[in-house]
Amino acid sequence: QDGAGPGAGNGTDGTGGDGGDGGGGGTVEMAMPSNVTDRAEDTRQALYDAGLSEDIDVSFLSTSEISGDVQAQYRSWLNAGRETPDVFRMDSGWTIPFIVRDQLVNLSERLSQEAQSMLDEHYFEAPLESARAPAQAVGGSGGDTDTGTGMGGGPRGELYGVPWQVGFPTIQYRSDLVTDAGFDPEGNNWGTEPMTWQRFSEVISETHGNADVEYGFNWQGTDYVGLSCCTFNEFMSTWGGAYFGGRDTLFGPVGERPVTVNEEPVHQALRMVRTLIHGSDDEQALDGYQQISPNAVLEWTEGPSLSPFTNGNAVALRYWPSGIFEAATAFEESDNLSPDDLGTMPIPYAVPEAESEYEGIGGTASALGGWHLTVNPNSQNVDAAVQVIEATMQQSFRTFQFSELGYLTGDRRLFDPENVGDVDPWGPHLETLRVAGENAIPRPVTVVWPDQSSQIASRVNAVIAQQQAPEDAMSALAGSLEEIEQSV
Amino acid sequence: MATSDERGRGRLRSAAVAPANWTERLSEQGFAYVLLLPTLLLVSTMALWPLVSTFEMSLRADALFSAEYVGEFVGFENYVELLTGERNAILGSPFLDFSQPFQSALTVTLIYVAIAVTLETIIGFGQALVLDQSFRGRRWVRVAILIPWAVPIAIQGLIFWLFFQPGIGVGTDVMRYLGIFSENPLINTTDTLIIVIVADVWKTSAFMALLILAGLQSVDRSLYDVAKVAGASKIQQFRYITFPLVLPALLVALLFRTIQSMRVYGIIETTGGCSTLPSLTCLVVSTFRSGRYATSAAVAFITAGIVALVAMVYIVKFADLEVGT
Amino acid sequence: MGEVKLEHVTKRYADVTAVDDMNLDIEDGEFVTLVGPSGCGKSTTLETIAGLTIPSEGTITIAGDDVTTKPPKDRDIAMVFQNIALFPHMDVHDNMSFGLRLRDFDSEEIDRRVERAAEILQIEELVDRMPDELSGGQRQRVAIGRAIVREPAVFLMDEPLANLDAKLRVHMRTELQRLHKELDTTIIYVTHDQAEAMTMSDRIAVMNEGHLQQIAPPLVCYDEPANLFVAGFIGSPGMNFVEGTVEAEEIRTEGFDVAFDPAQVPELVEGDDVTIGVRPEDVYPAGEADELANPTRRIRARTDVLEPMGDQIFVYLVLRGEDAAGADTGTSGAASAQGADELLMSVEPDSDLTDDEDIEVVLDRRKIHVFDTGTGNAVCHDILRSEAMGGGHPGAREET
Amino acid sequence: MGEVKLEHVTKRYADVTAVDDMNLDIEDGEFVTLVGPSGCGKSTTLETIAGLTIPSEGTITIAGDDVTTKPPKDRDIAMVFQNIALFPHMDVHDNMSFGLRLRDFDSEEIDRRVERAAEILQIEELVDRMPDELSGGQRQRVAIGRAIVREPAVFLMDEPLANLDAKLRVHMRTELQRLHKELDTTIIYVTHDQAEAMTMSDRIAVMNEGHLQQIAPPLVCYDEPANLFVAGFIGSPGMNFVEGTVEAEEIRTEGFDVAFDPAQVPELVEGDDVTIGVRPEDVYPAGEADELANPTRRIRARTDVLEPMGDQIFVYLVLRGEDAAGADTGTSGAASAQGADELLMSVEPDSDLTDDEDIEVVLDRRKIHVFDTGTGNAVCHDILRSEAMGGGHPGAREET
Amino acid sequence: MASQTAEEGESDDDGPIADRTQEAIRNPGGAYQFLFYVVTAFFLVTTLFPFYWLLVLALTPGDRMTNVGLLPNGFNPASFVEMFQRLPFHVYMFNSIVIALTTTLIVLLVASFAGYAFGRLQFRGKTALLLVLLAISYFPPAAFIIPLFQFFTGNVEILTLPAVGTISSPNWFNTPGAMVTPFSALFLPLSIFILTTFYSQIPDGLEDAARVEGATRIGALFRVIIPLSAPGVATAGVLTFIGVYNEFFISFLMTDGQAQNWAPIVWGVVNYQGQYQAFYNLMAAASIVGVLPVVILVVIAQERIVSGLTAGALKE
Ligand SMILES: Nc1ncnc2c1ncn2[C@@H]1O[C@H](COP(=O)(O)OP(=O)(O)OP(=O)(O)O)[C@@H](O)[C@H]1O
Ligand SMILES: Nc1ncnc2c1ncn2[C@@H]1O[C@H](COP(=O)(O)OP(=O)(O)OP(=O)(O)O)[C@@H](O)[C@H]1O
Ligand SMILES: [Mg+2]
Ligand SMILES: [Mg+2]
Repeated sequence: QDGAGPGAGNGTDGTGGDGGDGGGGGTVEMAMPSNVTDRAEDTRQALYDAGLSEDIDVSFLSTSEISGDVQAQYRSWLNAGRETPDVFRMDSGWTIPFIVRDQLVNLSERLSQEAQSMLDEHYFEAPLESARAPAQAVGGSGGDTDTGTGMGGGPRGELYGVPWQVGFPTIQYRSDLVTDAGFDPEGNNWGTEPMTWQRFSEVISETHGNADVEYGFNWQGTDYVGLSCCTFNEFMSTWGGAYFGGRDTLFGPVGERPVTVNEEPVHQALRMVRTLIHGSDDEQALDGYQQISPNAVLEWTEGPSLSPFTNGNAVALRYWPSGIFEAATAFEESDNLSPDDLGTMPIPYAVPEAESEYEGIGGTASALGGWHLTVNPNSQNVDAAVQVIEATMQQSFRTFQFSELGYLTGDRRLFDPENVGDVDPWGPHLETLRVAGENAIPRPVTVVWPDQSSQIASRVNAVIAQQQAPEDAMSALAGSLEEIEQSV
Repeated sequence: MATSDERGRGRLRSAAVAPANWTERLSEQGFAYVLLLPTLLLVSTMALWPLVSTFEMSLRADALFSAEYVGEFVGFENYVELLTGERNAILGSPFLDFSQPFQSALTVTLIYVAIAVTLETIIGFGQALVLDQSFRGRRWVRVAILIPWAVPIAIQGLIFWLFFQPGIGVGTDVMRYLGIFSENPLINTTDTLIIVIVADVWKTSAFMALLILAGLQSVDRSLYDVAKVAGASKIQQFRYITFPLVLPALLVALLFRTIQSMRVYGIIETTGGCSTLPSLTCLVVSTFRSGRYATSAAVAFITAGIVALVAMVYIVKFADLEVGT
Repeated sequence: MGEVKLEHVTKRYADVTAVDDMNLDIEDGEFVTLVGPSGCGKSTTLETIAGLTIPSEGTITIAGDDVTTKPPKDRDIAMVFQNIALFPHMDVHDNMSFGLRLRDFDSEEIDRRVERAAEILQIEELVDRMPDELSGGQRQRVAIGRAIVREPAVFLMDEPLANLDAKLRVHMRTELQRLHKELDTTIIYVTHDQAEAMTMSDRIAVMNEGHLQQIAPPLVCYDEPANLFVAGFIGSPGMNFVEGTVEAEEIRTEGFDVAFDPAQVPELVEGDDVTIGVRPEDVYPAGEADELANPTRRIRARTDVLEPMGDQIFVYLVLRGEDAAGADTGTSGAASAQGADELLMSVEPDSDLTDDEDIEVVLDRRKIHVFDTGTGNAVCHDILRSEAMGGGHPGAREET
Repeated sequence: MGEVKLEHVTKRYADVTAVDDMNLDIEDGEFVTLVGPSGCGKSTTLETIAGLTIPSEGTITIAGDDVTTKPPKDRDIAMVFQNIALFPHMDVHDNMSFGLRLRDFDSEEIDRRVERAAEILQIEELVDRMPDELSGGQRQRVAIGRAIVREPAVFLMDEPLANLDAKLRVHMRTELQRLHKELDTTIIYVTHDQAEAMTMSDRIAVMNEGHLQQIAPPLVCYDEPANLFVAGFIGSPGMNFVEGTVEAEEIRTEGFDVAFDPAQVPELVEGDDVTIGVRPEDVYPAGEADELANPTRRIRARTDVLEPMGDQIFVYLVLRGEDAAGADTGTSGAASAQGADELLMSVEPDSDLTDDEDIEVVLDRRKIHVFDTGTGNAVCHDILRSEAMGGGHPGAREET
Repeated sequence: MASQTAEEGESDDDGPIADRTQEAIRNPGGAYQFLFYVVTAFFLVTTLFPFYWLLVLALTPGDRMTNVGLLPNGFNPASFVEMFQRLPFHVYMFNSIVIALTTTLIVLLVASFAGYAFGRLQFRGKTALLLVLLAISYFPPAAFIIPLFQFFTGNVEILTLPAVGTISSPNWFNTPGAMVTPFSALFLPLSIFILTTFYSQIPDGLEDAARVEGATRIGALFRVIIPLSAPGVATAGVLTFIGVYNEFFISFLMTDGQAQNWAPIVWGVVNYQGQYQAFYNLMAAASIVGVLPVVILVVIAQERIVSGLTAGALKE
């Protein structure tokens, strides 16, 4: 109810950053997954190296690896008004509801000027967007009367989280097989210039036919959150379609934005996906697209889709950056493959941005994944917490994250090989990842997204499993989504 | 003996004179209430109070935009809207929709319960009868048959999910070869139903077996002697002695198994997922997960109501038994 | 300390009254035996005394305390159950020492007492066995052991020797009597064994259908039964009953007459319907009548069945009054009040009687009992010299 | 159809041999009673016949079939269990009709038989009760009913009347005998009641510690016991035993001598240690000696305790041989082989003996049994005229 | 033949009852016995196969998780070591065991009292109370967790005293109390029903005997009724233990998932799930290890479950 967080008691001037005075000391507990907590000592040291005051004691709380579980925990902790942990690591996929519910500290008011401008200048836009308060969470009359529950603290643009880690899916493929099949990835700039889905299907199909591997193109198509947030979001976006009409309305206002799933781009995307899986026999098949994906994608989540690829049993894989790491490591260890055999390219597209009806949609698109750091408003140490977050934004700490902890951060500069050097195994793929990052598409996170997400996933899965026709399914989906939009 | 008498007597006397255990003086009724006190205390604070407070939540609006769990008081609106199907979009799957029985939670749950509990009872009874025999190595057979019950649902789900996950396990291939499963069992409602039932039967037959075994073990063995001499064959002994005497234990097992499976969730979530096979509890959890606590509370109460209706069947049977003896 | 008093105790179950207005007054140290037909309420009476059943009505007093609603443990009683009720999960030693352990006796004392009891009961080698490894009689002995180690103020024993063989019974009988004397406890004992009841008890309480019929010393019950029921019940085989009517100077029955002196026996009123009772051992072949001071006239009879028992022979006689009845109603052993034409006689084992022989018998007139056929109450027990006796239930009256 | 044959049947438990090399040959339609002290293996023997226990060794044949390992249901037997074991979940009617329902009898026939049995057992009004609403004796009767409705080839009855009162027992005895005759079934019966054993059985099998001691008709067991054990066991109270040695023309004991004619009784070898056995009813006060054809010399004794039983009085005598033993070992009832200085006598109830009276008694020489003290085997049963008898176990031999 | 049978019967470690049953098994001869072994084998195969497959998964190296059939793809017992390196799995196990044991003891005690009351005493409101208890099990755990979480994070005001101020519920987050207490209540109904059933079947005669010997009603409960209901008590205990040992809904809420904060075993297993990739082999290995305590428990408890002590108790 009281806006920017009840933790305000201890010092309003905490933005200074070099905490000599009272506000700076104390312990900051950070909720982190095991890959950080396993290296707690190193991480702490890296924070101090990045200029964090040694007065601030950093401790880590180990959280689950499962995003949904973490969300549920935070939800109950924050609802119960717990004071710890001070810093949350929040999935970009569900940070906004916490912002909307006034359960996070407004960092725009806390971060130093320096830090703010660093974010503006050097960070990918999509992740930042998913950490900002939406202009209007909910549309209609309810919105403006409802000061207590309605919209989050402050106007659009107020920042509540700082990106900690980002993930942009790319296509990872076996460059050796592709080359054997007579293609020239290097020459055609596959790494940075997205190709069309049609071409992609031909390439994979041909390569698959030419190679002795079980699978062609692996991705994740089972009925789960990943389908709606990411995999299908990409298919749809690259066809110029959107759930709620373009980027502007991704985060609301709920109930006032259009539901645009029952439109041609989405139907086309679905048809294409069916073709990729079932081939031209499918009654909805699009001409010119090849059958390249196994039936199994209909049941695959990340894990099952990844292992055939790392085992050298698939031509291509749509996967998060960690897949690059996994595949490179696996290829390294295998007898007949080397990390050089791993190629990456941005997600292919079908409709260029210019031709899309919606702004910012079309062309290549990578679903945004990743995590933010946010601050617990009940924390007794908001200032110190903010200082810790600022320390993480330092170049040295980002480098530590990238090279030591092994994941990408929202700072664009780290996608430049010149800045980071040839870090194995990322080096050859950074350019591709940067392109993906620049074309990242967040999921439409609102308070009703969980409901919508499951509806989307099951409808989409039903269509691509040939159980429903695209038009029927999408019109039904549109109905449900609209109903959910109106339910708040 | 006489010498020690005095000593014994003395003690005995003091034991008798010592302040008698106050519970002994209570009437049967009073004593019963005293014995039930801990239960009532525990249950009312840890179960009844939460239920009351959850019920209170169910009478309020969802509050998606506030740090509060629930919003303003709306009476039975949640219930009405849920039962009339107005909330189906939010639920993920409808409660009851006769046009698509495999997509509506109530029918799915009932089908699942009917099949799973029947199979578990038969298999559990069979296992209990085997375990009731004596043979070399019985101890280990008993452990082997009982440990599936010890497997956490997460792992139970993992086993079956992995087994049927294309690319990882070979289960789908085998089943397809046998012509039982479709290509993608984990997104196919009937296949998933079969998987879930098999997984559930695998795990919870042990529950039935354990309880029935305990029942079997409590039967006075001399009754079998009588029956044998009276000319009862194995089957007749079972029918006239074993079965009626384990019936109370069996009913408890059945009752709780039915209730538990009416609430099935974990094994679904960890295999095919709630959207492939929506159960009643799926609806509770999914609304809960999406922060619609009021709706979730209402769904929970509706679910409980349905469970109560089903459990009624057993309760009536119980009453018969009590009257009978 | 061990007086037990039952006042108007009644116990009703759904469709039966197991005990009906029972009044008993048992003195400290007394040995009282409850006898009566199966289902007459003996066990129920014990259960009310033990506190296992709360009577529907009435009060129970032990050692002056009203214990009607007190729990068993506060009554200082030990009980041997008719159904034995050993704890199946404890071995013999633990079964026997259960009560002592509850009372925190030290283990030496426990062992001593258990050992002693096991010795008395001849089950020393069985103390480590489980109940299901014992024979029926062994189980029963353990049950007795469990009670006697306790040395309480009141013992309740419900057919404690039912499963023991004759030898052991005699032994246990003596041991129980010794124990009774030694501990000076009150013992309330249920048995269906006449010998036990006769030899052990200070008094016998005869019950029927929940009602107390007579409570009196054993020989009084035997010699002066208060009514037809007691007369028929006490003594095995039972008393012979013959119905008749009182005439001026004799009681006339179908098969024979018994003369009496109305001056001596004023209770016999002419014209009354009475039942004559005579025990088998008071029936003699006419040949041995010279032994008797007061035989009746000779009665013509035919031997029907002979039942040799080793130490005696039971002879079933059919009276040949005016016209002898056929022989085929013969072997029905329970001769009680079966009408006039049957009589059971017991003779020495060296008797040379045979089946189907016509003989003459006499009754010992001193041992003839007369009951009022209508009420069943005793009228007199000695047809020669009437003793002073009250009306209906001489035994029971005496006590209440 | 109902011959039962046990050959070398042995049943061992962990630490006991319950039945040891048992041989029994029971004819069709015979009524054999097993008797023996508690724990001697009677129930175990029945269980092996029923098929509830597989003997460790030996074979069991019923009606010519080797059934040793056959299940009970294929043996056409019915059994009354010592522990009763009613089905707790069935009412009396269902308990009794259980075996019939198993055999798909039509319900009319079932009802008819149950009704008939209930009538015999006098439990007509109880047929709708549950077992836990019955008294001990009522339960036992239901258990009997459950067996008799079956009408099988062989009845096994393990102390079926133990909880019944004397009247009912006599009634049941007759009923069982009638049933036996009517159905012509073989009955193997266990009882500890001497009267039952004596009156009902065609033969009695006496067991001790798992061994068969003697199997013979009741009076043979009584009058010509095969050994000391049988002699002491059969008859209640038991036979008096006095140890002595054989001299030229008499057997000399501490308290008295018994003369015999060596020509007539060649089995008595001078110098042998023997035990003289005489039953209480064969001991007479010297005053009644004129009744006897062959009394012994007078024996001086002192009465110790008198136990009036109604129809007789047991008199415990202490012999006053050279020097009479003190009186304090007195009341031990089990006089069996307790040495020379005690004797139990039974006298008529009208006897005027009193406690602590010096009297003289005589024994009936015809009824004196002589046993070899070492082996316990009978030497002769009639000291006047020796009958032809084999060696050790005359009864048992006769059968095997 | 006969003697052999008997001797084998004797040598069986399960005593005379087993002896009887054994005879029964042997008697009808080969066919029955064969059928028995076929059925037993069937049950064994079906129950053990998933475990076998779990073992196959555990032994398959994490990067070779494809098309795992009846044999592991490779042989990597190291996952049994790695599972401990990656997470302090033993601590999770310890937590679960402590929580489950404590809960089981509380439940058995409380349910014994209640079971005695329901099974052996007559009182008014008995049926109604039983139905209320049963009704608790009708609700999915989700129906309890918000109030319970509020309660155990100290957010519920229990009562307000004028002088003292407000007394709040305890803050037991991350302590075993926050799990043991609600588990005790939620697992209570099952145990009460089981114990009620078993206690009510103990013949009155035995309780009578104990009471005449001087036991109070409670004493008779502990010394006679509970031991004689051993199969039922052990079963209730095993079911409760396993239920709590594997419970996730509430323990997920009441701890933050860290081993040192009393997080139970399921937390441990689930924590092997990474963001995008799960360590299936470790989860499998952990599941096998995690089941061991229960195996031990079942081995111990089964001696009680199979007691068959009721023979020879009463003559009736
Ligand atoms: N399961 C068993 N384990 C060990 N010993 C046993 C077992 N069953 C019986 N026995 C022993 O075997 C012997 C014979 O027992 P059985 O029941 O046949 O005796 P019984 O003659 O029927 O005695 P009773 O007259 O007391 O009933 C006894 O000593 C008994 O203790
Ligand atoms: N729980 C009960 N419900 C109904 N009737 C009962 C119950 N218990 C006993 N009775 C009846 O009460 C009467 C007295 O029973 P009790 O056990 O006292 O008889 P008893 O004299 O001990 O007989 P027995 O010599 O056969 O043991 C019997 O008719 C019996 O059927
Ligand atoms: Mg009785
Ligand atoms: Mg026996």
